[in-house]
Amino acid sequence: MKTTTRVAKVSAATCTAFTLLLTSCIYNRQSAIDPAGPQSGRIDTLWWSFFWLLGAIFLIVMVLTAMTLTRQHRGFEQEPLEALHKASEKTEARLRSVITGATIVSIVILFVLIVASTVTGKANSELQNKKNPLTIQVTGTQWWWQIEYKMGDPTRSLVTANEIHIPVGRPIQIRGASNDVIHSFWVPNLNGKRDLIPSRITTEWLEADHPGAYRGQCAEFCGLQHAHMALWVIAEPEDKFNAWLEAQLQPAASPRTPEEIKGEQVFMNHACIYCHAIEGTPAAGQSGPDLTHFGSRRGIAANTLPNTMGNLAGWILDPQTIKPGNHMATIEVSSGDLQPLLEYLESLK
Amino acid sequence: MTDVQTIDVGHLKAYDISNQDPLWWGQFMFVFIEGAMFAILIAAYFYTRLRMDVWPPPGDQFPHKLLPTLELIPLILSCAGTYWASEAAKKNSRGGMAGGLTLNIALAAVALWMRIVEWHSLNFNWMTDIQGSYVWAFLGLHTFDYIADLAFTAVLLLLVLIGRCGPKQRLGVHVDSIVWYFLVAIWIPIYVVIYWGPIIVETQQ
Amino acid sequence: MKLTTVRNASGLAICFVVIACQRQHQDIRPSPTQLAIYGDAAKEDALRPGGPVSPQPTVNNPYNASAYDISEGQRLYNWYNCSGCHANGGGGIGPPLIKQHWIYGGEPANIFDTIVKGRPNGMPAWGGRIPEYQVWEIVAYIRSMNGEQPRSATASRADMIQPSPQTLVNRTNDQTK
Amino acid sequence: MRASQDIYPQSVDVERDVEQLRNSWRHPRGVLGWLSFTTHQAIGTRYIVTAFIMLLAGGIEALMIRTQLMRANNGYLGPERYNQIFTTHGTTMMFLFAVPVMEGMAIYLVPLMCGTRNVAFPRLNAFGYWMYLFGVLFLYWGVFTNTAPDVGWFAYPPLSGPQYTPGKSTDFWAQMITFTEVSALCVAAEIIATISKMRAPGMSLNRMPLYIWSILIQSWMIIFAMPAIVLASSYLLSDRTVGTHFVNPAEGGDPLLYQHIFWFFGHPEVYIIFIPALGFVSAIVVAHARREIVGYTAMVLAQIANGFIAFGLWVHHMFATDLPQIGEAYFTASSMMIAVTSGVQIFCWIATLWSGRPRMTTALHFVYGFIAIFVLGGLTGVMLAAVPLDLQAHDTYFVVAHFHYVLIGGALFPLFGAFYHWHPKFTGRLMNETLGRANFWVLFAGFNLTFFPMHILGLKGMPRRIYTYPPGMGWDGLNLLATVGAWIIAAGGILFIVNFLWSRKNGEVAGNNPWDADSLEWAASSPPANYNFEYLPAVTSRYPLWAPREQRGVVTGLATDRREALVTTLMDAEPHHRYILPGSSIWPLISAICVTIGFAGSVFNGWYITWGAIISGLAFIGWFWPKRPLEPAHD
Repeated sequence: MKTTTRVAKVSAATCTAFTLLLTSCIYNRQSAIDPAGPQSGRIDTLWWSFFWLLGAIFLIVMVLTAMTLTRQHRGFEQEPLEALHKASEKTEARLRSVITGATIVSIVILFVLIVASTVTGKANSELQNKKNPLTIQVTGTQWWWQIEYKMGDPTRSLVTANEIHIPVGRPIQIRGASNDVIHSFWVPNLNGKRDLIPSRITTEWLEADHPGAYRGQCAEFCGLQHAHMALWVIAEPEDKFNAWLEAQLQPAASPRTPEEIKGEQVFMNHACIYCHAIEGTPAAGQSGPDLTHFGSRRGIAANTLPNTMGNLAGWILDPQTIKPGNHMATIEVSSGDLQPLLEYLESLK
Repeated sequence: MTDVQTIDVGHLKAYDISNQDPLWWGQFMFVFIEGAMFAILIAAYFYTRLRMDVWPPPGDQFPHKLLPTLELIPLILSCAGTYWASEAAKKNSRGGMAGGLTLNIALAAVALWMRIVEWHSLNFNWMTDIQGSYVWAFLGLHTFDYIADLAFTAVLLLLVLIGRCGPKQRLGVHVDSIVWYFLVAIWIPIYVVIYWGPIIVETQQ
Repeated sequence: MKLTTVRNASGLAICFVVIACQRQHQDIRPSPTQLAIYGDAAKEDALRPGGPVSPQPTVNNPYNASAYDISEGQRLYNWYNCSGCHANGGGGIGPPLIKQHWIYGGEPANIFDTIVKGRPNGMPAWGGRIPEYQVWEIVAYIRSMNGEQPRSATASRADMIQPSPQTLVNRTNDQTK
Repeated sequence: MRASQDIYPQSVDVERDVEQLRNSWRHPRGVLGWLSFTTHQAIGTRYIVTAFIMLLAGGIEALMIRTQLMRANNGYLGPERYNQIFTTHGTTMMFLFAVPVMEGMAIYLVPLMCGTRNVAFPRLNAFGYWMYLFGVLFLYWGVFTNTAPDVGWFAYPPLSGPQYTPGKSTDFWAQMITFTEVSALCVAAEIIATISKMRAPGMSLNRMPLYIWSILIQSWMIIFAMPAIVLASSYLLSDRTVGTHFVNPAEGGDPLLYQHIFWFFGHPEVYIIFIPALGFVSAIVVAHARREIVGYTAMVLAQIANGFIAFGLWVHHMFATDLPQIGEAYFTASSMMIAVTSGVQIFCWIATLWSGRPRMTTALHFVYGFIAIFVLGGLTGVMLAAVPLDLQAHDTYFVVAHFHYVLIGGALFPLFGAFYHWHPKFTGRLMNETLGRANFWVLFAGFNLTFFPMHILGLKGMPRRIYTYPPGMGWDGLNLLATVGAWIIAAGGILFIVNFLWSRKNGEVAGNNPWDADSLEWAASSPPANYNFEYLPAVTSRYPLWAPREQRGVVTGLATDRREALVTTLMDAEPHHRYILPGSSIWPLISAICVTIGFAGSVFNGWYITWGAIISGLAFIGWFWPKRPLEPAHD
């Protein structure tokens, strides 16, 4: 059995490395200056205006500072000792008026910047007045994201994890909550961050204006695995989103092959069920991510690894090496049980 | 010959029992520090209260108000003793200092005794709920300072009584008075917050 | 004199060092089969409800006095819904866990056995379902409810939505007074 | 240095007075004697040396962090160790290096620049140092026993609370704060008293050197900011040890309240660190540009305004917590306002350099480096004040870059400059200028190489405080660059140490005033005698050593057979009365040990507070117990 573990570990590690290499191209979309929505677009504009304006100020100050070096020894040497420490009244007065002028200019510039920033902030908050919003509750948990789609109809509410699908062009209200410590929801391509604070509900509005997959990551230090708490926001056209939603609202797919049937039994007979829920089966644990449509998700362990069977094997057998300190129990799965379990889980599309 | 100007200070006093002494400034800083701390704590109390729907939290009795109110009398009167002692310190009157300090300590001890008796009637402690935490933080911090200053005053009284009381000790009596005035003065808003606060800002479901 | 001071000081320092190490140790990568003792942890313990408990072969909880594991135990206690029957130690459907008299023994090995094998009248057997290291963590937490763990390793209170057992105890005492 | 009779009035017996001063200010001998020093030079030096050791420790931690982040999925430090290291790095740099080193410099320089013999409360000064030292030992005791704090240097609950961080590490952290705040408050109180009441006759407020102004403002800020951290750390500690609910959301406590209180301290803390550094810059600019400062009044007013505004912008650390918009607008405005008051000072320095005759010493190199780095850091600060930009940049490497630009550029560069500037005063020898310039350029290059890429990393979405990151995020190259830069900074640090050690033996011997500087400390010998001046100076202008000879003055008539100084009035510094300073004493150390027992013990058991208070009370009584014979009132 020990050998199995080792083999699984090695294969998992190899798989991980290889897949990470292959999928590295999809990781590029986590940038504050690559906007994919009106919110982040306005922030991006604001950023570049600040950048050019303040950059120019920086250059001017640097040039002036450098010029103080080249102005040395210009005729002062001949002046008597007392005069060395003091410029003439005229120079003094001229310098004072320059300082006053520079101060006034900087006040004006800062005033403009305050206005620009307030206007941007206001424009970004306008989204909440747009019609037909979709409300998604994001609950931060050490160290993964619980996602709940709050529909008007309670029977059509949906719980998933670490992956948000949104329709393009529709305003999304993110309701932020936390189960334990403070986390921060941040998908830079769509909008700035919002802390998820226990005992409070915080809100953020966002909208995607073209389809794509945008990566986000917890941005408030939340303990050991703060680094491995990522999520994907997948923006899709309305029809594609609706299809996804309908699929997700279904209970879990029943196992079909004998392997999958055995896998389901393995799942039900292990500690898995105390933490994970699979809709339509007795598994109803609430402390871990909902696995009803696990097979359809992009990543495992809050997107620490891409969702492949090899990665999943490594994760189940030894979660503490992949993500040290996380709350997934290290359980014993015998070599005969592992493959059916993997097949079952991956069949939950 | 020298062309340097000289300022001769030989004729000046070597001690000045007044607010010109650096030691007085040092004590004044202490008052600022403590004052700032209590101010922030009071602000935090009301911040917390504004977040709660029900105040005081369910299960907490309203604190009794009779004893704490009576406690104010010896407390405020004890300032008279402090004042007497600090004026006597300026005039170098040993009897005045002894009398003033004794009065101060006696009245302060009475007030302290009343306060400790009152504690036993509180039906919550710092672990009970958030109000308990705040009330006990106020009581704990203030009483700690109070006892510390009382002990310091007692030492000063001892020094006065055994006659080891030079100008430095008299200065001590004088600057000790500002701390005492401060401790009494800061107790009044704390008293209002912890004994009347739950009533003033009460909300019941 | 100086030497004594140095000796005392270093003794004290070592003492503190040891305390600090022990409390703080985090074993975040336990192996599932780290402890191959369950099954015979309390072999001689016949199921004798209410009966006298014979002295046990001492089986030390590996997570005794470890702050990290006690808090893990607290988390698991809720995750595995022990609180569903035992509440926060005060008892409900199941017997209370904060108490003097234990039906099946209050030593770590007894509690471990109770969790692993289950007991009549509703206590399910968790053996084979949850890993042993987690059972020991839960044992450590249950012991801490009874003040059987060093105070310095025990959380003063929980950050849970429910009030902590300590708070409950205080509240009850105050009200009876 | 022997006092020469001819510069003093003939009415005084210089030989006799100097002899008596030497006797009355002599340090006691032996180990016990060494532990009871109370002169400000000794205590200041201890502060500075301890703080530089802490800089070294914090620097090593920084290198470990950078080494871990060198490449994606690096396995050099695991998450537990990494979290401990970055927390210890932040805590060390903020609490155990930056504030204490500024205090140490102030303790050394303020009495000299004010023209007096010691700080107002020499024994309190020693007590403050011992508390600081025990705070250092306390935290590092934790670090070396695997009890290092691991919740970040601002320890937000509930993560730092009893449930999510079990064990003693956070208690160690919170109690270490208590040590340093006691120390900082002691220093602040005595510095304010010294500056307010013990300035040289004639040094009215409008003649105070700008460095003295900056330290005065900093000390007042400590007085008002530190009580907030007293509360914040007590909240955390009492929640963790005795079960209070201050930050427990389940019982009505509020984790955000902790953030408010922490940042009400934490933001001023940044200014507490860098306002004295601005004072260094002013002193260096005046001395090395050989020019009176342009816009003295504007500088003073700007610094005072800085001090006030610093208390009104703490919420810009909390923009992401979904606060009401109206508050956000206010905090944006006040955060940007501080750019104006800081800008005024930059303009004044540039104007002074412009119209002066800068002598390109190492100290001035560091000032130029400071201007370049600090202006950039200030401008990114303006960006962060804008709420929408902050929501993107908050808690990313952009912020890491920003505050290292402000703190290293704004405080560490001036500090190095100040060290090169005052080293001859401290030790009597100049530091090597060639090595100094190499030191500057290596540091400057390494600094920018390390921290400039972090701006880009932040914009590319790298959050701070992650112990690793996956490959392919586009972060790898920049992180490697930053790591290389960090090692270059380390090389710069080694150059500094080499220069310091080399100069101790081989540095050029400096006279009293090697830079021909303006302020009073340069009138004392190098290194200064324990009593600083044979006769306290009297001043008639803002730049006393540049004043014509006939305008200089000295104070006579102070007793020399005991430690005596002059108290002057607050505004105009008129002589008021003489003030007897206490001598050496072991009691500060004993008291500090007793207080430490109480503080350290209470982490494990609350009763230590009571026992610690009792033994500390006894120690304080011993401290204040009058010595025989009682000092006479008049003589």
